[in-house]
Amino acid sequence: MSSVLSDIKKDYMVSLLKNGKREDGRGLNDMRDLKIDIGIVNKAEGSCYVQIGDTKVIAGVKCETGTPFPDTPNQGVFTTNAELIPMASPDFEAGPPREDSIELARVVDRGIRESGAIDFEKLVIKEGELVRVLFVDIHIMDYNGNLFDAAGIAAIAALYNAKIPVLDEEGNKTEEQIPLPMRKIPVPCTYVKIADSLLYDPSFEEESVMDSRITVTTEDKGNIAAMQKGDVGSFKKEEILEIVRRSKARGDEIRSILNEKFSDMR
Amino acid sequence: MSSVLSDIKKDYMVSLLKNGKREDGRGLNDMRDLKIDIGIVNKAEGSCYVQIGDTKVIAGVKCETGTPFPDTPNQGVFTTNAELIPMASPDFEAGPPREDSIELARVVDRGIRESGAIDFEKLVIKEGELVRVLFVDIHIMDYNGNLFDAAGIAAIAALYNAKIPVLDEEGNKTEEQIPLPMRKIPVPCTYVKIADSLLYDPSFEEESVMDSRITVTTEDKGNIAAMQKGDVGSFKKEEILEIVRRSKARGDEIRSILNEKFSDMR
Amino acid sequence: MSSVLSDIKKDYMVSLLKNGKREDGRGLNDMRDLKIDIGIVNKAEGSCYVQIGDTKVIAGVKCETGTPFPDTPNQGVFTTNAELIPMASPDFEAGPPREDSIELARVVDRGIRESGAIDFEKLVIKEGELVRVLFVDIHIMDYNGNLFDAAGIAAIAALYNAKIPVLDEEGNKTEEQIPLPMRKIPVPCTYVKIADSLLYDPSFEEESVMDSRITVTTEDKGNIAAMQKGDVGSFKKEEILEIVRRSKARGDEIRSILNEKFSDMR
Amino acid sequence: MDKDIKFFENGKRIDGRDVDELRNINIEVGVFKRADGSSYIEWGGNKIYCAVYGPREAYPRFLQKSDRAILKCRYNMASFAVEDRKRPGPSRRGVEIGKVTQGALEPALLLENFPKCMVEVNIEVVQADAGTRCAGIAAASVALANAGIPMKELVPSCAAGKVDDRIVLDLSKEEDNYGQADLPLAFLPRKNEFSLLQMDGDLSEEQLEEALELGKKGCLEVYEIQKEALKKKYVREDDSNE
Amino acid sequence: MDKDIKFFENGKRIDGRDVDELRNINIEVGVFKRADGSSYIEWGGNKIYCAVYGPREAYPRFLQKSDRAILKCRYNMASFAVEDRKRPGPSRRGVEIGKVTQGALEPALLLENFPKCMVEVNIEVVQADAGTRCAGIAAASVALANAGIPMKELVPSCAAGKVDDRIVLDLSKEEDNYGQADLPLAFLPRKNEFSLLQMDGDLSEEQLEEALELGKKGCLEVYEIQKEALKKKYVREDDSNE
Amino acid sequence: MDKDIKFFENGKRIDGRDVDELRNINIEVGVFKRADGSSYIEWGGNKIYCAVYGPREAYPRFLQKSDRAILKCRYNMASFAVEDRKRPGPSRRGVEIGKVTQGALEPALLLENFPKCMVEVNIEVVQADAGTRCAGIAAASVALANAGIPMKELVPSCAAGKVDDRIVLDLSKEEDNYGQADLPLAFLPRKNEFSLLQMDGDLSEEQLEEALELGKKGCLEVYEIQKEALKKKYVREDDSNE
Repeated sequence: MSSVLSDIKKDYMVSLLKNGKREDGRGLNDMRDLKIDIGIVNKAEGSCYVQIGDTKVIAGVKCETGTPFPDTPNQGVFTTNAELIPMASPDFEAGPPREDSIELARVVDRGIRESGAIDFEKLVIKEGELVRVLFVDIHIMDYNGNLFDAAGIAAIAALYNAKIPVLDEEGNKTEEQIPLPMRKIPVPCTYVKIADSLLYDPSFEEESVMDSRITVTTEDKGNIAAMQKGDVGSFKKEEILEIVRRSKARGDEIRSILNEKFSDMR
Repeated sequence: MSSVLSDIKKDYMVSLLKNGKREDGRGLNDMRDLKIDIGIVNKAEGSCYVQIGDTKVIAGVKCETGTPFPDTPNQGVFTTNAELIPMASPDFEAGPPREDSIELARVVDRGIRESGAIDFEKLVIKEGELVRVLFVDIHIMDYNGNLFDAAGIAAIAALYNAKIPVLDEEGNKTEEQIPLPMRKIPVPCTYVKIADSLLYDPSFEEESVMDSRITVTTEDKGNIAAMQKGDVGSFKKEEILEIVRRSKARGDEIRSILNEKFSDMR
Repeated sequence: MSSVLSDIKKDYMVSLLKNGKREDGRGLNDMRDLKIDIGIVNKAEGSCYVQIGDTKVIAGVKCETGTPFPDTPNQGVFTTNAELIPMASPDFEAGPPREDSIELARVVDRGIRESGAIDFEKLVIKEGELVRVLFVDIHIMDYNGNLFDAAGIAAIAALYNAKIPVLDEEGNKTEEQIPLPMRKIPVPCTYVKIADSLLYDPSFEEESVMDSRITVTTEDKGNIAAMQKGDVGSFKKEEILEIVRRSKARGDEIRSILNEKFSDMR
Repeated sequence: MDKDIKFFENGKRIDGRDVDELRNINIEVGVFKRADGSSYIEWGGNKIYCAVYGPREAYPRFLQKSDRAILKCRYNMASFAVEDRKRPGPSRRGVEIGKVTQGALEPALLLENFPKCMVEVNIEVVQADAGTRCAGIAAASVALANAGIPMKELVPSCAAGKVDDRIVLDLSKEEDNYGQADLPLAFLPRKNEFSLLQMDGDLSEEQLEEALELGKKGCLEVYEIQKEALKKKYVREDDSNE
Repeated sequence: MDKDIKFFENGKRIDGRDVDELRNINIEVGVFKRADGSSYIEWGGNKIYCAVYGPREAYPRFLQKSDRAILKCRYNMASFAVEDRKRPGPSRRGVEIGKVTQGALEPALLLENFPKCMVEVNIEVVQADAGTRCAGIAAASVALANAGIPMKELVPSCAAGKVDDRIVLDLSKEEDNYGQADLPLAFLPRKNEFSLLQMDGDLSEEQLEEALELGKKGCLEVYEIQKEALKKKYVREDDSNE
Repeated sequence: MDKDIKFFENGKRIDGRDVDELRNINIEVGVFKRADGSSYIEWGGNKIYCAVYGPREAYPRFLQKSDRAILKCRYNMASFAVEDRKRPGPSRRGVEIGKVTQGALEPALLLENFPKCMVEVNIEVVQADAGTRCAGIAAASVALANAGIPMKELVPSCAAGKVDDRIVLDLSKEEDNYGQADLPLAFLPRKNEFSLLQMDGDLSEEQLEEALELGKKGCLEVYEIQKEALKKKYVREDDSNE
């Protein structure tokens, strides 16, 4: 966007924000409509479609077997990949992953990994030799802001959806299937700052004029499992703590939606 | 080429075609001079140089051993690769294979694979564990139209030329050599359409103004093993069937040339 | 540099050279200050920082185990890599190794390999199955001319500095460490020709106007282990032989500096 | 690659279809906000999204054509769309399908209206179940219409094939894997010509003729479904505008 | 990922530090000739070089911004900087660190002075020992000053963390590997805001507050070291100019 | 890397040659239609094609030089050119050979006649049998002449080497693999200077001098073969023009 247009748009948004309003009519701490469809891809071990407003993502889980990393012989392997495919935005190009998709994948990955959501020790088939290798692949289909939350929710739900084959003693697949050893539901909440206002669940328009962005991933007990200040800008300590408080509350709400869906699944 | 020049050239060609003539004096169903030199690279297991008019390609076969694909444990592995090297045209760039060379390799590959030309089961050394891995590499040396036919003929002739070492019981190479287990001679025939005329073996100039292109690969019994409509344009059903009929006749002619060369070889 | 400026600079240098002088006051056969710091990276098996004037490079050695190449089952594996990182010059770009860094790595590699500096047979753990795999990685930190000599000296010193773990019978690492089986100290000496003058240890400025460049690597007995004429230009036979003679003398001097440092190390 | 499979029982195919019967097809139009046009197709077990961007200035510039827009088609399969995980990123197969997809769609478009521009078609296979290229072309043509790209006609697409020596329409996964021939087609209904034609397997001339006829019939059915999907979209929009 | 490690003895950490104590830090300014600005930092066992180029015309051109310079940050780790050899070349981890480094430094720079230009920061980790991104940011800020890039203030950086349920400053390698949380921070002293904030592990809200406070204290100490390094450089230069 | 090989018998080498004898060399000129100049060389068991394009505008543009054309040399080996299949595509070895090939040819060319242009040399090794870089340079020089690139002189090239402590000309595959030194050379006959000089192995100063002399003699023989090939081409063309 040319900087002149961008300035005009920002001025407009700031004047709205002074009255506690957002362009699309939401309150500062409101989320757009959240839609979660679990299990939409039956070729995947687990899958989930998430829509936040007009942002649409799909996450799929595949499970293979392989060797563990030498420094963690008693843990399964977990890999998160995000594709900002050209479908989702006129600005995304095909080709090797760019820095944006790498950051997205790594932030989602850390939220799941650091919260202890997966019991990696239960993914070991033979210690030091053979473990389950989990892949979470996230496809961004329509990019209209707040990819971090959409991708993070889709990823954890796809993991909870996943069924993997029980292996016999030689490590061969049997017909029987079990869910993944999941323990927690980490939920990322993203806020942006525009002229001292903190906005939850930023739209594409809001992201294009934001001063700064932060994502806080909380887990079931309300503790923080991961944080990431993104892009430019900076935050006061008080702002960070305020965002953390809001993220805990918002995280709890989304967690109960997910929990309900997970129990429906069984 | 600028579109103005291209239009003028096309008009000229079309006016010739109305009288059943081509720029280089050939009839519509005529092939340029075909030259086939088998066994020109003695470091390769098999090789063939093919010249169609001024188009020149070389195909080489190498054979290694490796593991079969999990879903075809009782079949050898076969890979076709084509390099449109910068040598062949001022428009070819070095680097990763572009879409043109990928299409070329895949069309040649399908013609050979789908015709059953190779008895893949005879390439198994130990089922599910060790098989022969065949590589056909095609180098385009001078690009003057009709790569598909030149590459396809060179590839099948290089395979018939190939000698691979007999393996002993431990899978080690012995001095003895045997030919590959070849069963059929698929031959691709390429036609282009320019203003409702169907031209066999298009030259570079003809390809640059063509409306559409099609390659039909037939096998010894006259059945079709593979087809590919290339680039833009479209064909009527009747045109397709007419091209298939001509390709069968043309394919038989080239097959008998090849058969003669193959028997000379022995 | 624009060619006009380049011409003016070259004229100036040539006029200095007629009086046997160089821009920085050195004699034609003088080296800039040479600084060698061995063992600066304790995470590496061996390391060395080399400074020649303002040119600064760091070489590090890492050692793994792996399978030997099929054609040399009784030899360890040795790989040299050079990174002309963007840090070192405004003209170096990040990304895949460019031809300059490939040439640099290969010339350093050949000097070490061909001089017999390393007793590769002593790097075999189990013939044909398991050998030591040595990596020398060279980082160019500040590029001010004569990378070949700086990189070559850093690489050989890092190899002499390296300690690798003794392996037990199963091939597992023990606590005990031994130096690499080093036998010789190859030293590269680089000369450039500017208007018939031969200059040792070219500066960046001198390289930017040179007519031609040559690197001669000699070993302990004074024999030549590797040579490389670089970039454009050409040399008379007499010039080559003169450079070889000077390189032997210069190589001996640097070898004795290195030898002293190596004995300090023990 | 015949296996010991019984492809027909009481004249019906494994999944209960007649030889000339398509699988269930459903197309939604305008499913994305950012894209200029988009669609979603479910075709048997295939689930495929398509987004169209353009016409906009072609980039990089050396691709620009002075007399018309270029058409770029990208076909991508999600790593989780198939049984065995596919490595993310471009594959040789995907590159070729992108190329023939372009060849199938371009004859129906009026690209000469937009010199120096490009139109981009992105096809994303989220679940694959045989026939993804045909389903992708059918979806893409609808998405191009949704993007308002001027066109002579829609491009329906579907495959014919041969199993157990019989010509059938729209191969299922099992028929594709173990059958005798696959013939993916795209058809221009007004021009009465085929703009996609690939084939591998084993067909006699007569079988080819039969397969082309059957494929054409299938394409014409897909054509109705495409038109219906667009009608539903625009009628619904008209309704909501009232 | 707690191991059976005793992180504290007599109130001191494994390496003898207090909970609020930084490791030894030494910064040298102007260590390279070609670069427009440069620095070298030793921070505990970390050895990191930084070179800055610019402002110069941004390339490739489509990156240019009409109202300010762009900042490109490249973080690279030498293959021999760590125990197990790192494959040379860019890694996903390095790409992300480059990105957050840019986000940490940019708020302090007056990039609007140089439209269409770029400033490049190259961080090269020669030896790694926990906390390389913070050490790199601290060194880069000094190198930017050395290059004469106009700035509002220097950007100090350091990590806080949690081990054995206690909040500590500047994690060592062992504390990083086996501790409970890592919180790399960069702080803008005049603006009183954090420009780098990442975290992984497990922190309660109260622990976060404590860690932010402790991290801020650490950053302010690093800030003094940065200023001292620049002072030493320029005082020395002034001396030698007399 | 000496093996237990007998390199000489009755004063002759393994393949029957004298120490100062080249293998059979045959050069054909103008073998391709698309290229501006081309050649094919058989040298012992080597089979190498060369195509030259240019001068034409250098692309991408940042490569252009305002005072002369740039010379790009690409050396590629077919995957089937050697005993063990080579992976298709560029290799580190090929990149280096391309670079020294450029250095060997450029001194003989009048590139200053074509500012902002490029001349491209493509060398394709179809069968390799020791000495491919020298054979490639010799062929490329002839192809450059065939393309009408203005030049001061042709560039002949050949290797000297050391086996069994003796200096020999034009190493065979076996001599190259198990010999003591390899010295690929290119020589500018009029300027009397070497424009390619690489060496690896073990040579004393005296052996180097002997090898340079022998290599020069070999290059001068190659020079005659190059001139003969061009003469044959143009005389033949003149004949056919009558």
